Amino acid sequence: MTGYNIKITDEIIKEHNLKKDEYELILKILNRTPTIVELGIFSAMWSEHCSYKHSKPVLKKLPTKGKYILQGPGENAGIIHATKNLGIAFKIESHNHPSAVEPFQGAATGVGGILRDVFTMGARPIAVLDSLRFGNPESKNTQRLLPSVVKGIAFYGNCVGIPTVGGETVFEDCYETNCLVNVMTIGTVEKKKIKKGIAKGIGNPVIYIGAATGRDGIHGASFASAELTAENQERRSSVQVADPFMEKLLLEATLELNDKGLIVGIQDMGAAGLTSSSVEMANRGKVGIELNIDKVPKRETGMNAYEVMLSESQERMLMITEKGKEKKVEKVLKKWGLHAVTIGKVIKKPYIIVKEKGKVVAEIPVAPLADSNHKFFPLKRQKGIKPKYLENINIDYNLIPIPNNIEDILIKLIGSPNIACKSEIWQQYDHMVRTNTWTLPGSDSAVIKIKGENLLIATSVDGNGRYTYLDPYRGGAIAVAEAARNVSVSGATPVALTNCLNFGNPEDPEIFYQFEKAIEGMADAAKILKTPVTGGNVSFYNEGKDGAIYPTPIVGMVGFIKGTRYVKQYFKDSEDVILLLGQTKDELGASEYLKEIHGLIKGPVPEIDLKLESQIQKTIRNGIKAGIIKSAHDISKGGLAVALAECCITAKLHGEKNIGAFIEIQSDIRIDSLLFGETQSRIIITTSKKDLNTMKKIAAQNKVVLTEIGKTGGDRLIINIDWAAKKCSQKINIKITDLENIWMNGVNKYV
Amino acid sequence: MAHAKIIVTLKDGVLDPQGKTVKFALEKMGYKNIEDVRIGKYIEIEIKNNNREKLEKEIDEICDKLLANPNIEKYKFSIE
Amino acid sequence: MAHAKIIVTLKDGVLDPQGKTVKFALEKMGYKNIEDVRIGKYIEIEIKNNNREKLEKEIDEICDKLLANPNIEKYKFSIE
Amino acid sequence: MKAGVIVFPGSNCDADCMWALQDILGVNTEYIWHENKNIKKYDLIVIPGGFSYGDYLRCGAIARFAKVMESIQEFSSKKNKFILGICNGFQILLEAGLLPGAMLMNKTLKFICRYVNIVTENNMTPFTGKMKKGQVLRIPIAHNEGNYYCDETTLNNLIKNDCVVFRYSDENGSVNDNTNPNGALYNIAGIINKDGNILGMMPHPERAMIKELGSTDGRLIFESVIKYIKNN
Ligand SMILES: Nc1ncnc2c1ncn2[C@@H]1O[C@H](COP(=O)(O)OP(=O)(O)O)[C@@H](O)[C@H]1O
Ligand SMILES: [Mg+2]
Repeated sequence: MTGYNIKITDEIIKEHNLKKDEYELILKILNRTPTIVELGIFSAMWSEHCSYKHSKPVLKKLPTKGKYILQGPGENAGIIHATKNLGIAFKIESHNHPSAVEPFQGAATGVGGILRDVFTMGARPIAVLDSLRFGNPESKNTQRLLPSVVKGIAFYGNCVGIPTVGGETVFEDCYETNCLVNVMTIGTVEKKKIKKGIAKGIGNPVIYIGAATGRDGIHGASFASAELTAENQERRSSVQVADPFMEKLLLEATLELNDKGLIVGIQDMGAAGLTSSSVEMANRGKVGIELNIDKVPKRETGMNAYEVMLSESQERMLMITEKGKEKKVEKVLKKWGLHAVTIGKVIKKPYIIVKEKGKVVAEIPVAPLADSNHKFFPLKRQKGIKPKYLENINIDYNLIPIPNNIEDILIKLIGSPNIACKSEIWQQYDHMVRTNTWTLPGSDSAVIKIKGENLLIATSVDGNGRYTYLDPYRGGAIAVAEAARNVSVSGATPVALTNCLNFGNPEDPEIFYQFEKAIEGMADAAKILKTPVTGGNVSFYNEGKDGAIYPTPIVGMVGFIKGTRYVKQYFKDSEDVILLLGQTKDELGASEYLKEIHGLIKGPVPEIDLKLESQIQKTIRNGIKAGIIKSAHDISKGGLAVALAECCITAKLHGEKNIGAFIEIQSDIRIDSLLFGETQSRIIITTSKKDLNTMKKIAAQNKVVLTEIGKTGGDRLIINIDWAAKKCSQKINIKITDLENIWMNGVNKYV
Repeated sequence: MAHAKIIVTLKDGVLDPQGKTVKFALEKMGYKNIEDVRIGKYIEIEIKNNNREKLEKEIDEICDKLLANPNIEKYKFSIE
Repeated sequence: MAHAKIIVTLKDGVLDPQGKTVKFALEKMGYKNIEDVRIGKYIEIEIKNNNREKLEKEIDEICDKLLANPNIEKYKFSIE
Repeated sequence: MKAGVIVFPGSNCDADCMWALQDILGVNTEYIWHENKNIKKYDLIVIPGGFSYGDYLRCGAIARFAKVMESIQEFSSKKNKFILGICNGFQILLEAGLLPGAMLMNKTLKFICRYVNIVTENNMTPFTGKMKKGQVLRIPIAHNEGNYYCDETTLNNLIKNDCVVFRYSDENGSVNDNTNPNGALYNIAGIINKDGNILGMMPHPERAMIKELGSTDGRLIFESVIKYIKNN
């Protein structure tokens, strides 16, 4: 065993982000001092990023079973049953820290990583979604990050030729230095061609394909698990540069290898590169892998085993084929201008063995590296403590004057960063390639045709950090509910979700509390809405110079539409009836209104009745299935008035005519709650007059409240409020072209 | 009037997908003797300035702030 | 082993949208004395070759065929 | 008739062109691998969009040296053989010198994916026979380098010879700077060679084939050339 004569000092252990007790576990596992290569491997595998050592016990609360689940958590991506022969693979992942340091390459490589997670399963990626968080759009840092992140995502996804069909973009000060870049990929796979990241067959060759290994991102995994401070920004090793063309070749080659039956097991080299891919594959197969570092294709001279094992160079895959089929593998790769290099073999002894120049430089049992049930695995069992700030978090309604300028408020809100149009972002993404995008970005969810099948899928990514900050449980639950609702309003039945959990430092018990509660909320919502979790990603240590970000769980939802009945969010025709499904409550807390108009980040977060939510969503789906709903839009940020405005002004981006509306509402709750409050489980729908009664029947059957509130037509949005309690009325009467202009310019000018 | 000629290249060790692909293309075109190709940017700035020293500082600043991405690129320049 | 250093620039008169944008950005950053910015490519080729003359011809050919588009670009190179 | 869709490493609209021709229009269509030089059997060859060789160096610069491109020259000189270059395909045709001019980066310096209107300037070509002169088509663009450029003489020749087939316009067909998404000279969206058998265009007709995708105007282009081939 060689150790490059490097002595393992306390200093070195600390540099590897290993705690003292963790190092003791290493000594127990090895019964000797580790070599530097071994220390590197432990450090990478036990980093939060790879090990989920803080989150695993909590994640167990999430429901993962259901009739649609074909592959639950544990693989590179989850898979659901779509049709008799077809599965849908999907997964979301974060690339927050790399993007904060180097926005273009960080975001681009983020797309690359999640694409590989999906095609590694044997699936062809068909869609990408992105969920982005930045600080104030006017800040210097946001101006540095936002345009480059968007360009990076565009650069990668467009080049590989996977449409980016949806996403969300949110601005809050807490993300100022620690932006969030979460990317989700969806793919289709023939069920009989599903592949897993498993090593099998003693003696089978371990084959390396894709880009050569450089010194990029060494320690990337442990870096992603450390807080971002000015000091350790210096510590980063060279940035990973994205090569989407290589990815495209790798994608086509991998799928062709799979079609030809040449893959036994396969995994992309993501975080912790060769280390995690080989260890995880060996662990799943309960076998060992022996690697010969000298064989690994290297881009730079003088790279040693330590560097090779820990490099995070992009666009690389590790696969196992059957012994004797190496030539066939090589032939496929050659067609795509790539090489296959045998760098090791599957062995019986369940160890990861690394050889360099004929010498063994690492020899570690696989289980304690990767199996969280192993007695020496450094699982953290923590308990959260309710954060102090939550004690005094709710507004006193009496301090908020009832406004008498509701039209000004609507105008301000429609142009505010979190509500304004994001077309300058999504038009940089090729969202049409593959000719399946039936609903373009700019509606509640993207609707994608699965060619050759009687199937459409609808998908949306959603999360509300502010809600989760103010009420972790509700925030988690609402993230699931809203994602499902966005899918339902297109006519799809939500069937499963993937989640990306962006939080601060989990070693802080108050942060851990946020995490636990948010997961509980998500778990309850996912159970009641029957959308189990197929996998996801945890991103901790999202802390900038002003402390932790808002806890930000992001949900990526996938739903199915059998047949072709689907709707979009904007008004279709004049003279249609506008209906409100659900009921508005006196809820102002956590709203965009409070933030934008009153400068307040205060609760309470709107209540969420998950049973009711489920009924509401069922109602809308039934209506769409019955073919009587012409448009449907859920009410979210900005409340009822903003949602109505959006119904009036979003047609144009979809190539249709914007249509005004005339609304009349009688109510006795506060006018600002009524128009701008963010009560959950509400949807604006339109039907033609003749279908009104049928729609009412459907609502009654599902025991939900349906109220006629107006009709479509004209070129203005007119809202008349008859406020019974105070015996007075207020009016909004504004040209929709004016609304449209303000909405179009709020954010687009910053991109 | 002065002319600044700036060359921005990738730092050593940083992957250069463009260079790699161009090398591949050249090999396919029959140029078998190519060892390496690296692609960078070339920028010419025409600038009004009489004070040579100030000018150097200014160009250096411009490179550092805008033209080169310090995470992955380095630069050099000459002024005529 | 020889090093060819190649500079590819847009021909005079061809609009340079990138250069224009950089100029604009520089002005916004307060550099008021910028007259013009033009952006081109810088390519380094490492090539095995002993015969200097043949090498020059080869690089010229590579530039002409692949590295520059003669419709819009011109090039020059030096060999070390 | 038989159509072929060339596949370069990095092509990514190849499957869409196949779908448009084969599934939607029922044309017998095959993929042509970029190393295949045997293309005589095809009547129509589509060079699809995407990022051949990553569009590294310059869009289309590397693809033009592919083996298939050696036969394309000859193919295009034969009677009744047609080439349609879409987006990256158009860029490749320019790089190969089969059409004049070059592409610069969009004036916005951004990739643009959205529907645009283009007006049919010349409806006498094999690719535009089903349209009226001045007819406006709604077809999406998706590119980073679609800012068409050529020198003045070339432009004058293009105009004089009626080689400008499509120009970016508004929905009524009027052409001005506001209807120019990318800065293209003379709002050029598509040009044809003098012989009338090679059309290059930036917009993606294969993306405008069914109403669910937002427009069916793309069909007109394919249908025109199919009809022409069948009638000749
Ligand atoms: N970063 C982005 N990438 C792609 N699409 C985006 C992005 N940000 C916003 N969008 C699109 O803009 C529309 C509005 O987004 P959002 O306000 O989050 O909708 P909702 O409230 O229904 O969740 C959606 O169709 C979404 O797909
Ligand atoms: Mg919505």
